[in-house]
Amino acid sequence: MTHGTLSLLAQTGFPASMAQATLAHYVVVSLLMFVIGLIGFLTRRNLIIMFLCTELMFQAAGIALVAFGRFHLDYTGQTFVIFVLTVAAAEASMALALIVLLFRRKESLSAEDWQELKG
Amino acid sequence: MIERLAYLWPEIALFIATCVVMVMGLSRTYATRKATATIAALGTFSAAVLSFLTTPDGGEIEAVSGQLYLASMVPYAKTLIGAVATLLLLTMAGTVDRAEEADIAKGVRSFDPLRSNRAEFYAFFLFSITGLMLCADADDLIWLFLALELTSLPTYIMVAMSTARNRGREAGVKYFFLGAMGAAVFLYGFALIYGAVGSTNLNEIAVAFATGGISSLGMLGVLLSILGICFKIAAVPMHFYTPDVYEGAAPQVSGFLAFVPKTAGFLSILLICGAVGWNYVIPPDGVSPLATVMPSAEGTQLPEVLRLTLWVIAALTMTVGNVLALLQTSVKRMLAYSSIAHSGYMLVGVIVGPGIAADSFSGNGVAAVLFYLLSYGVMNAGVFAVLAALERAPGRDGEPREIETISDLKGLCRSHPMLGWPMVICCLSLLGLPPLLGFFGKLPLFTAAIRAGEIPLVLVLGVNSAIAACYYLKLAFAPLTEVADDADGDPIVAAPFRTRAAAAVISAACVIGLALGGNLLMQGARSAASYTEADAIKSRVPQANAAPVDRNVAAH
Amino acid sequence: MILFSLILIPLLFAALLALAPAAQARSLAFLGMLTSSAAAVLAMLRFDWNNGAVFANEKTFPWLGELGIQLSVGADSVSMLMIALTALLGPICVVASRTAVTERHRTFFGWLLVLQAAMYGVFIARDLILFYICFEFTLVPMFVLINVFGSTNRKHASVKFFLYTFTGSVIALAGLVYVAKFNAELPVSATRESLAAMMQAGGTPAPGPGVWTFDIETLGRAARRMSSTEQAWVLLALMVGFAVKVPLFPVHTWLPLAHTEAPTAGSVILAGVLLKLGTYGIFRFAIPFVPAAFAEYAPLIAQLCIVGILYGGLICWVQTDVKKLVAYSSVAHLGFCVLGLAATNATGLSGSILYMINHGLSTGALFLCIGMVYERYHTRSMKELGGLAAKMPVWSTFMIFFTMASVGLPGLNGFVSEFMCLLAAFQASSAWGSSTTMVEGAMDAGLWGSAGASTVGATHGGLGPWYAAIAGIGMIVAAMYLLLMVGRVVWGPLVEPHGHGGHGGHGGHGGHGGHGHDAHGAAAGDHHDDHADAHGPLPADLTAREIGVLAPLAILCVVLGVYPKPLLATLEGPVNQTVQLIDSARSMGLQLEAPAHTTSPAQGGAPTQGLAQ
Amino acid sequence: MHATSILSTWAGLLPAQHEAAGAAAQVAGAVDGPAIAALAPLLPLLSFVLCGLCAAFKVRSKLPAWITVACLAASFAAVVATTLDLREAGAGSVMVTPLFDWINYSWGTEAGQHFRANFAFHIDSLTCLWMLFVTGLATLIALYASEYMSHDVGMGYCRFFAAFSLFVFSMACLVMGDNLVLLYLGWEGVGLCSYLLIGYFYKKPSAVAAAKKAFIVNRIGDLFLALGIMLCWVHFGSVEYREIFARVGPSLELLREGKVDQIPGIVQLIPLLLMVGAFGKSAQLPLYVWLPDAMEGPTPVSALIHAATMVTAGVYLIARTYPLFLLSEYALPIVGWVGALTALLAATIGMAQFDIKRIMAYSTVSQLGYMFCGLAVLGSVGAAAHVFTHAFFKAMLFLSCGAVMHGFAGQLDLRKLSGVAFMKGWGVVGIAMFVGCLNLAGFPVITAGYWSKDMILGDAFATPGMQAIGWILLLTAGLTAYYTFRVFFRVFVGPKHFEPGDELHAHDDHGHGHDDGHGGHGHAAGHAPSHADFHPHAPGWAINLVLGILAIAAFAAIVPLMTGGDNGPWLASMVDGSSAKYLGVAASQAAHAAGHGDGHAHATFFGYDAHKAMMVVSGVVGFIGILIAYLLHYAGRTTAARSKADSLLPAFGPLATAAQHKWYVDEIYDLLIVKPLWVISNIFALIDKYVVDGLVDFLGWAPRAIGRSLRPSQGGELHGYAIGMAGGIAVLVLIVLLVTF
Repeated sequence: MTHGTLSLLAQTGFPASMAQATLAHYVVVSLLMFVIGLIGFLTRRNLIIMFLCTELMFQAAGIALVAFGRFHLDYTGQTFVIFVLTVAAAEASMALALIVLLFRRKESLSAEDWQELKG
Repeated sequence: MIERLAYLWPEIALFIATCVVMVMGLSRTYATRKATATIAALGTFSAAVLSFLTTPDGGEIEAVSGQLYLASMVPYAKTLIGAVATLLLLTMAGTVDRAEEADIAKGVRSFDPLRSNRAEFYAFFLFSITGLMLCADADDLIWLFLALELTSLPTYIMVAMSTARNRGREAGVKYFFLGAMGAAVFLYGFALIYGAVGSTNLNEIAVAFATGGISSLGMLGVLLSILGICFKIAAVPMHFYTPDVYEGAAPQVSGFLAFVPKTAGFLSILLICGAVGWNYVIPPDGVSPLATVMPSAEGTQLPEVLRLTLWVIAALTMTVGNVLALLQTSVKRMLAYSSIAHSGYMLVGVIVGPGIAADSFSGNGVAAVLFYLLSYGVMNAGVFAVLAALERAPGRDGEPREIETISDLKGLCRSHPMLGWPMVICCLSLLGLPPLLGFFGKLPLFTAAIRAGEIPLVLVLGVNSAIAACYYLKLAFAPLTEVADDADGDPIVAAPFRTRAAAAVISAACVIGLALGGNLLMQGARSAASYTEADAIKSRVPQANAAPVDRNVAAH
Repeated sequence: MILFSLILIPLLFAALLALAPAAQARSLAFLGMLTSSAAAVLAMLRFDWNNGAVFANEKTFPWLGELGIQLSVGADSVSMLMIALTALLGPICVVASRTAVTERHRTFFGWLLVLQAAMYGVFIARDLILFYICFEFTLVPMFVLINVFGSTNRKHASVKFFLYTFTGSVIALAGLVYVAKFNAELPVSATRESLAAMMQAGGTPAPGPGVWTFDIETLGRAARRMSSTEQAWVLLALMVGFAVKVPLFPVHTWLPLAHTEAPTAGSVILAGVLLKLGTYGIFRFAIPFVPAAFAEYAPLIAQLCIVGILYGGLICWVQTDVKKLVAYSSVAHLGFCVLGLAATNATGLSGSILYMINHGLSTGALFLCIGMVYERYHTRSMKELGGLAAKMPVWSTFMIFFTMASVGLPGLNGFVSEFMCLLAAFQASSAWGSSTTMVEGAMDAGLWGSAGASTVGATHGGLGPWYAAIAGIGMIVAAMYLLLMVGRVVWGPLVEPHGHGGHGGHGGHGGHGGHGHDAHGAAAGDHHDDHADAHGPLPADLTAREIGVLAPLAILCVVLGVYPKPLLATLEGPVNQTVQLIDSARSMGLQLEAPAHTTSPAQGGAPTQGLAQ
Repeated sequence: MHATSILSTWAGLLPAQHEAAGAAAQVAGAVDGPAIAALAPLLPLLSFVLCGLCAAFKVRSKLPAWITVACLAASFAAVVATTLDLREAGAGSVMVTPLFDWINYSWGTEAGQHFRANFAFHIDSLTCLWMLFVTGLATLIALYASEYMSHDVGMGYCRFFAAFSLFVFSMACLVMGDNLVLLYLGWEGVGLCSYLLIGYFYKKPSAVAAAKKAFIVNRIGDLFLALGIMLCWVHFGSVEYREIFARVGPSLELLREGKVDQIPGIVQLIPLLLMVGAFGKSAQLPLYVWLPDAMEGPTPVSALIHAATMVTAGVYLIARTYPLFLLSEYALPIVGWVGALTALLAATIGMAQFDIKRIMAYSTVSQLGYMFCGLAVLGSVGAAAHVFTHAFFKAMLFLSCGAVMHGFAGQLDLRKLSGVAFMKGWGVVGIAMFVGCLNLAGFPVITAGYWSKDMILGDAFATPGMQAIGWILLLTAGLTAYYTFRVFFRVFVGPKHFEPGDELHAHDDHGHGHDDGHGGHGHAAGHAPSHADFHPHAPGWAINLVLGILAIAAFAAIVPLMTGGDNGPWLASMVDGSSAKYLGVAASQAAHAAGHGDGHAHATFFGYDAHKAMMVVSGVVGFIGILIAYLLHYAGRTTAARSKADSLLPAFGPLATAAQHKWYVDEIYDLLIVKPLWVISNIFALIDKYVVDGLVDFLGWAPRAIGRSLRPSQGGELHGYAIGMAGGIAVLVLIVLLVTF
């Protein structure tokens, strides 16, 4: 890790000792979740799994929001999370509908089957 | 709060229309089902009128508006959204259920409410427009997030259902999944901004940035938000989906996509950049641009790191869009790439911001963006309306196909003058040829950027205009100078929807008319773009939480 | 209003023409051209030719005040002369296209009218954006004319023409906008303190320093206060745009292509007027806006001109396509024209403006002549055509006449301007005044006598005798290629393309005219079937209509060659004014180094008074 | 060094200061000339217009010829009237007849800020002298042409006379113009007419090529003339003669005081530039190559334009701007050497040619060289005299050749004609030819040509440093006599024989050029079978009349040369009364005086007075030339084709062949100038196509190439897009993080 990144973390309250779970821990977890979701999205070909990965990214943001809300002693973050969950649910319904539609056409859940449009 | 509600009348009107449309779509009577389009049009039109009528005067704006620094932008943006939406709606006629309705009319099959999509389609349209208007209204990151999602989610479905072919499905899936990823990115950015400031209220964020400076975390949040929203405006690096989606969707839906999410994206970017503020100076040598950036009274630009990022994005977006458009033979794909390029042009206005001459139209980048959104909406609607208004006569498979390549447009001015000429005019306007609207859209970007000293960017813009001329020229003159070669395929005929042609003609008329009499609109854009610096709104905003560094509080 | 009508009348007729039946297109177009030309004549009658520098018939309407754009027109004598040229060539092109255009009449004549309107617009605009609009909009009609009515390679040619010039002008626009920006940042002058009182009808402030405007007058004043670096950059931007249009070497390659492929009327307008938009732009903007920079970089521009003159000329020499030859000759000729401008003295500017007109007449007429042959033989190759004098004596007479005008034969129009441009380059050297070292390097200065020789005829400038001498070689080259063309096409044994042969020999005396019809009759079946019915076969030699097209140009060539005095007299005003701008800019080179806008109005005003006059 | 010495010598010859100043003042204070002077150029112009109308209305009679003859005669009358007016005004007076403003504009009120080159006519004695023989000869030759061109009535007849009239108009502008720009107008105008008339038989490729060559070569000279005019303007602030002469005073003063090196370099450069223009128009080295080819034109044209008038324009120019030439150290010596070398070179070529018209052409070049030498050796009177006499006898020679050509169907080869003078009806031609040859050869005492040539030779030997030129000229005089009489002895006397030329058929259709169907012409005496019906048609009354007049005039030219009023001989007084005077007078007077021992200023011919010596020497040289010609080409010649000279040819080896091929000058020019230029042009065309335009195409191609390279990124795969987006975000964020921290 570069010095720069460390100072960034220090700014966010990254502790000297790891004894307590500080804001930084939550943020790091959320970041990791986001990245895991992203990597999953990029590597998996199954449309349902890919969608779940995007949910993972959404929820990563949710964790960050809750953590920041707690940090700021403010409820806005948590409120935001409620809305994010709602939207995620709406998206999930749409995703499933879309996936069903696609499955009917090609009897496959692979994203690779859909690359007619290009150039 | 009740006066805020008054301010939301357009959205309310749209929402009512949506509900009515959804219900009427279930009617067994053909006439009632058919009326959904009219109701939808009434909805958008009345939204536009209401936006215009509810435009508050100077001081009143602050009373009713949520966010305070670009308060005047809201009514202008909503009016233009309503107007262009009405125009777009004209092109939507008959998009879905055409075959089914025909079958029902012939008595081949009976009406099945579970299978009918027509009303849903209009409803989604209206939802999306509602979301778009709400974007303009946003004064909170949560609101902004919800509005953006409300804008986008219906469009995913519209793309997928706009045609019955596999391409539409493919476009839908690409659009949806990549859109979800983009949404996750800007959502994470919002979270980081919240983390840095402790508030999701845009006003409070603006004040916090203005008083405490922008921390690295905040800057990262802003960057991620903007990058995520770049998906909506189809800017590099979030542009990849654009050509495929535009090509896969029906032309009228592509036209819709080129305006609605893009406008939502630009309004959001303007709001976020407005919160950051255009009052920073270039940091002196040796000082990291990302270290806590403080605004200053002399400052006239975005924080350097943000400016540079946007600069690069703008330049890349224009260039990538244009060079790829050069290679296309498919009209929609070409227009998709050109839509990318146009986003790049508009980003120039964002970079400039209100500029040093904020009170003049020629120097205000925000005003330029707002005016360009309007001009782009009109020209773009015209071009896609022409595409929507044409189809190949049903061939062996008995199904009309949409036209695809540029050569399908050859000789259009002779075969369908009412479609050919709008195509020519709108394309020349998109090219930026004076004295059409597109030129007067681009000129303020030019002048504002030059007044802000962004000369290199102007040169990039100029060179890109020239590159763009290459392919627009093909598109503009294929109908005019070429002769149709009837050799291949089924003949090209006008689609049986008068409103689509009407939309094309209206767009072309606007392209000329607004160029001749656009002064009022420019005036409107100028006053809409008046930017209040955060210092001035401080008194009206409860002090936001200070930077988190000061308060080393544990999460538990 | 009379000037506005110049734009409106052709547009109105174009609209009428779009609605009228195709059969009426030609006559409507002719009527439209005549009406607009009549309006131009009326404007000319109302113009005070004795005060050429005064912009007459000025009229301003508010337009896009938010962007500082007004509908503002006016014309000084330079503009009026260019308008006259346009008004002359417009109807001629319609008449000349009578038989050449066989289909899509409405497209052809409609766009021709639109083109006419745009060209008028360029010359009368007093607002930068109005100028730019018209400047750019000429591209569309010309594009259509080439693209639809051109010859085989027309698509490529038209696209190249459009993109090339469009790109150039976009960069020029950046330069012009920079000037507007500079003006807007100037302190509002004392007399304009009460801006509110100066509000115009449109609710925008009157043009002036500190106000965002595209008013040419205002911007010119402001631009001259820019620092020399700024001026240089603005000059570069403007020259990129205008040089492409002119076209100067090395940005000329669109021209031969466009000319070769364009229909006759297109070539005539292109050579006659459109190229002049570039030189007019230089005269109207590049010089008065940034005189100091122009004076500084004039040698460079002149060098490009000279390269163009020689290089273009020599390329002409090896062409086999007659039209391409004349097209390249335009590169060479316009090189002389810009050389005159680069001389930055009265002789040069007057000569250059005369050159614009003269080139329009003679080269336009040459294109007409070539078009007439093309209509008959459907080829322009010198390998397939020869000795047409035997068959087309009248045509040959005109051809030789216009060739001579183009060569610059004294007594015809080309000479006066060419001589003036060369003389201007010759005398425009600041070295004249100081010493006798006109042959610096070449010969020992001491050999040529003492210093302080009187050089009363010299002017300031960065060129000098070498420029004139080398450019003058272009006169020889011009004779080489134009006479080569005449020698092949007009003179020599009769050569006709396949399908026209068999009628080459005319026995007996005075049989020139007689056999033409037969020859044509044989050919009509092969080549003219598309329009033979509509117009009847063309006779071997020119018809009365064609003579009527060429005769006015020929007469003007003689008149302007013998009596250019009225033109020179009326040009004195604007030219001398421009020269004063350059000279005072030159003499104040040092003050210009300081950025003007950092000085207070009081300080800034004093040294720039002369510039801003 | 050598030139400087000459110049200082000249400085000593300068007239006294008051004289120079007085002359300048006199010139400056010009009076308004008579209006009738304007008729001299305008009448030919009228004739041009009328002939043009005749062409337009397809007149098929000799009307254009009569119009032309009438107008030119009237023009001649106008010139005579003007001359009389001038005479009344007194010797040395200058009159200006303004017509209208031409190039006239100003940009200030100071000197040199008003450019003025008007249509105004400068009338002094030099003008009148020139105009007299120009219009006079033109009238006569037009009369001649009316018959000569009768083949073409209804075809090119109008065209011919239109161009002919235009030529006279242009020549009048050249001679009478009151400024250098108007002179330039005439200068190029005569070039144009020359072009049109050389190319008169436009279906003959050789004629077209010759016309083009003439115009282009002349243009080279014209460029220098134009530059000279510009330099004149820059230095003097005027292009009008009287202004220039008024302002040349200070420099003349310097010259007179011997401060040669203080004369500004610019002034010295002016004549060098003007001179090249003169070389072009007067067919001097290195620009003489066009004149022999110009013989492709109809013979009257050759006579008028390419022998008598146009080609003397260079001499006129130098004479007109003589004061400027005097100021330059180098100008006159260069003129002299160029003239001398041209004279010699052309004479050597002329000796070896077989085409009689071409021989005359080279002789013209040679004689023009004489005239230039005359100017160079300060004998402007001599030069003018030679121009004057040469105009008559050379025109006559050409017309005689033309009559032969006309009568023998274009036959000009001296090997195919013999004894023409003794054929029926050819007497006048023979006599005219004889008179002309005598003049050209410089037959002593009785011929005008002898006297004028003698003046030049005398001046050459009398002028210090110029003896070498004198020797060359003397040699040339001998050669001239030889080749002149070579023509006479072969063609006009001796056994009668002829072979008609190929124009027998070509007359009717020039388009076919040479008619190959008839094969070669028979060699035996008599006629080839196909020509059995050919009878040479002897010249008619017009040709004979003109030749007769000219024959008389050629002798009569002695009169103005030798007699006159108080101011010396008439011709000398005409020259002296003009700008050609200043030093010319002084020099010739001084040269005459020099015989009495002023060794500083005057050279002598082996101790004898140069002029007197030359009378004898040149006469002897001329005799020798004629004698050799007699021996080689007449004595004992029995056939047309061969003479004794042919047997001598091998003795000269390659020299003879080289001379026959005109010393390969055309070929050398072609190789050194035309070919390389052609190659360069082709290279330029390629550069233009592939480099300049290629660069543009590259700029157009580059975006496409970038697009093509970016295209794989749009592969259509969802994951590809996702990676692109995520990667893009990651790269941007990482760059921001890493670079800026």
